[in-house]
Amino acid sequence: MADFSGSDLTCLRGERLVFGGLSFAARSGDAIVLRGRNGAGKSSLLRVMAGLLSPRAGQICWDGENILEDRIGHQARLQYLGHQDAVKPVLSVRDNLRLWGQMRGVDDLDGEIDAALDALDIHHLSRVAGRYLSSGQKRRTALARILIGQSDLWLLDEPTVGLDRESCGEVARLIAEFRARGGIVIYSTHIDLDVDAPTVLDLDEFAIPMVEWLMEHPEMDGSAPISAQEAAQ
Amino acid sequence: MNGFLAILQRDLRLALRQGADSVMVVAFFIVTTTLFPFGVGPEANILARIASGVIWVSALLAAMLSLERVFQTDYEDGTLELLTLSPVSLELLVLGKVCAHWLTTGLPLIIAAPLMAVMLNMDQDGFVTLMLAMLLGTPALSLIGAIGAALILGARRGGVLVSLLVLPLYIPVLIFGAGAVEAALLGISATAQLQIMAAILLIALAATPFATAHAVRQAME
Amino acid sequence: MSEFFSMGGYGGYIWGSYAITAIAMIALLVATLRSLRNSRIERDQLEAVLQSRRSRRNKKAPKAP
Amino acid sequence: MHRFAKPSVFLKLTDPLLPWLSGATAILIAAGLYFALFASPGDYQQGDTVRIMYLHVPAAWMGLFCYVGMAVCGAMSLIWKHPLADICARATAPIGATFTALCLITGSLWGEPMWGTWWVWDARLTSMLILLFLYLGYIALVNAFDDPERGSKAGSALALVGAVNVPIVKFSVDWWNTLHQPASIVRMDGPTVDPSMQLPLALMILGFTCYYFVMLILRVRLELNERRIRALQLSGMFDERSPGQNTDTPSYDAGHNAEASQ
Repeated sequence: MADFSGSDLTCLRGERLVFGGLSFAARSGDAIVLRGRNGAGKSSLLRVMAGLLSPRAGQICWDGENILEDRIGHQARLQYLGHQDAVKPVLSVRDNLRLWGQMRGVDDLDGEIDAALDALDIHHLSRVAGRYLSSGQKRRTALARILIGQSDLWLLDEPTVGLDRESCGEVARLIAEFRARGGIVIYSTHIDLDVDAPTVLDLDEFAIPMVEWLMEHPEMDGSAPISAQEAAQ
Repeated sequence: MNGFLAILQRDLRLALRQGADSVMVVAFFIVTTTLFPFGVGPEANILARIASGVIWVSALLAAMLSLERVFQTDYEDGTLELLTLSPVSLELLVLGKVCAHWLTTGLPLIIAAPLMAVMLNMDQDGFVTLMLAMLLGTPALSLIGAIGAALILGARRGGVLVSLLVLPLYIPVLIFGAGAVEAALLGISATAQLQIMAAILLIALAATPFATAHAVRQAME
Repeated sequence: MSEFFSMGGYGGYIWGSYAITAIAMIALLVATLRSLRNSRIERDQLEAVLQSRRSRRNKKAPKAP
Repeated sequence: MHRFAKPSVFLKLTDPLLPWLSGATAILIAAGLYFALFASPGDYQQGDTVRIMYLHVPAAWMGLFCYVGMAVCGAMSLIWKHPLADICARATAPIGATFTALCLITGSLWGEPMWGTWWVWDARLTSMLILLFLYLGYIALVNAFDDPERGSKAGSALALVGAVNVPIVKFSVDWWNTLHQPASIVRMDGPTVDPSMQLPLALMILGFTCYYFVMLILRVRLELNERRIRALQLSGMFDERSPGQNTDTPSYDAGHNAEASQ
């Protein structure tokens, strides 16, 4: 039973405030959906969870251990889907996926790629070069990537962008299967994805009222210690 | 090691499919070198005198030309982000990319260099040393240049900027590379220069992947 | 006196280098001070807006506890 | 809630220091100038041109000192991630670049009457020239990003890399120079320093160093002000819609969470 949690997270991007005092917790089989307005920090939070971005305050733990302690270990267990599809135009879909399988040291690489392509219904495209794919097909290729290799945590940033209604259902099905296997899914989405009983994390609740924050911190030289509570009020 | 080979293989495959890159670098090298006789006159003695320097400077510029793209395309399409998140140490991946860069630019330059040396009337005594020095020098250029290429990710006018950052750092390689060839032409042993170049290469090999990986992580934030 | 300024015939070079150094150092100082002043003025204006904004909000606050 | 007047640590530390430093700069440079121009003898070989040394050497010192300072700031930014370290490095660069350029110019003005040439590819001058290139690269890099913080961070990394490289560059330039230097050209070593020259030299070096710290404090303040201005502009406080009205419409350009509910 894995346990993924974050406490008192504060995220500042340059001179912009994103969120403060945010906590979350998830266990195997859980799904969290991130809600909030544009710029509320959904992408930033997912990047913080992935370890790409370090939070200004607070920490994120997997089974009680800070993810920044063992980056490689955390990266081995997580699959991240960002805004971009990372599909190389000159490589075929299969070759595109192959790199990520090799990175994870997958044994039966071709078998897994076949399975992933089947699951997203793009097996017929496996030899097509990336540049001929439509944006929806590229997105599916990116989704196929997260199926390759072992993982316990999916961080999906707008997984359904560019997908039609049917494919969205497929994404929901993949998420359900992954959860049934004990995976944790954290995702942000614009549309309603048919996911069973996700925990809703509304980032607007953790937004830092910037006017107040500026009154509190007249000098932004980093000397003012920012506790999460103070920042979030 | 898996990740290193995987990224190396992929970058080489990309370079092969996109093709033009290596050819362009070599073409740039040849054209730049050809410009010098037009600048200083076709007199054989003068050309022979400056040949080693000209070849090195042109090689330096040619290697730099392709630097910007080492990380830029991967940065733009999100691949770099995923590489940072893959369960392989980023330093190793960076090294893999640098190796690919060297194989697609440094190596063709080494092969093209004797050709240009002939055209510039360089004495044959210098050929072996020239190729040896380039064999030691061009990987160092790729390694050092990668730091610059990583630092400019997300910057405006990255291409011009990378040359401004990287050229001062290239000076030691240039000095010893050209110095080795000159020593060989004078009939003196070039061992000292080649040893120093080997030392520079080793230092670069040991230190630059960390700096480059740090810069890449910074760009991801 | 003119002997002092001619500096043994090298006055041009010597006074030239002193002048260039002085100009550069003073120019750097003046440029910094000027932009510091400008930034301070701009900042004060913005801080005033912030203050007024804040006091307005405080007045509103009792209405919506 | 009334902590608005809370001065930051930086201001608290530098406020009382600034007048003293400014005074010290003025006095030291004035005294240095007096000794350099009036109260010291000319060199027996170089005559009065040696007076250029009182600018040339301190400027060279400042060029190196500032670069080391930048590298130290870069290291601190790497280790402690304190934003002030980045700001200090950023504020130091133009000062260091100015002094390095001054060192080259005064060296040139010294070389012309002494050795009959504006520029010699002497090891020291060449090293300083490369140092100037490193400064220019840093300044260009720091200003090339839309997000100033990202620029400062990249700059700190570059300053560190450059600092590792400076000794290697210095060594290779020395080596190159001894190999290529024809014996007839005198090296621009400057004379061995006579005791009567030590005093003005020391005064000028100290004066320039104090000048640097004054400039550093002013430029860091400038940088802090500008950050604050950017933050205030970003806060969306000029958005006159009252809170509550716009919570359901995403605002794209105003500070995203300026009006977020508490």
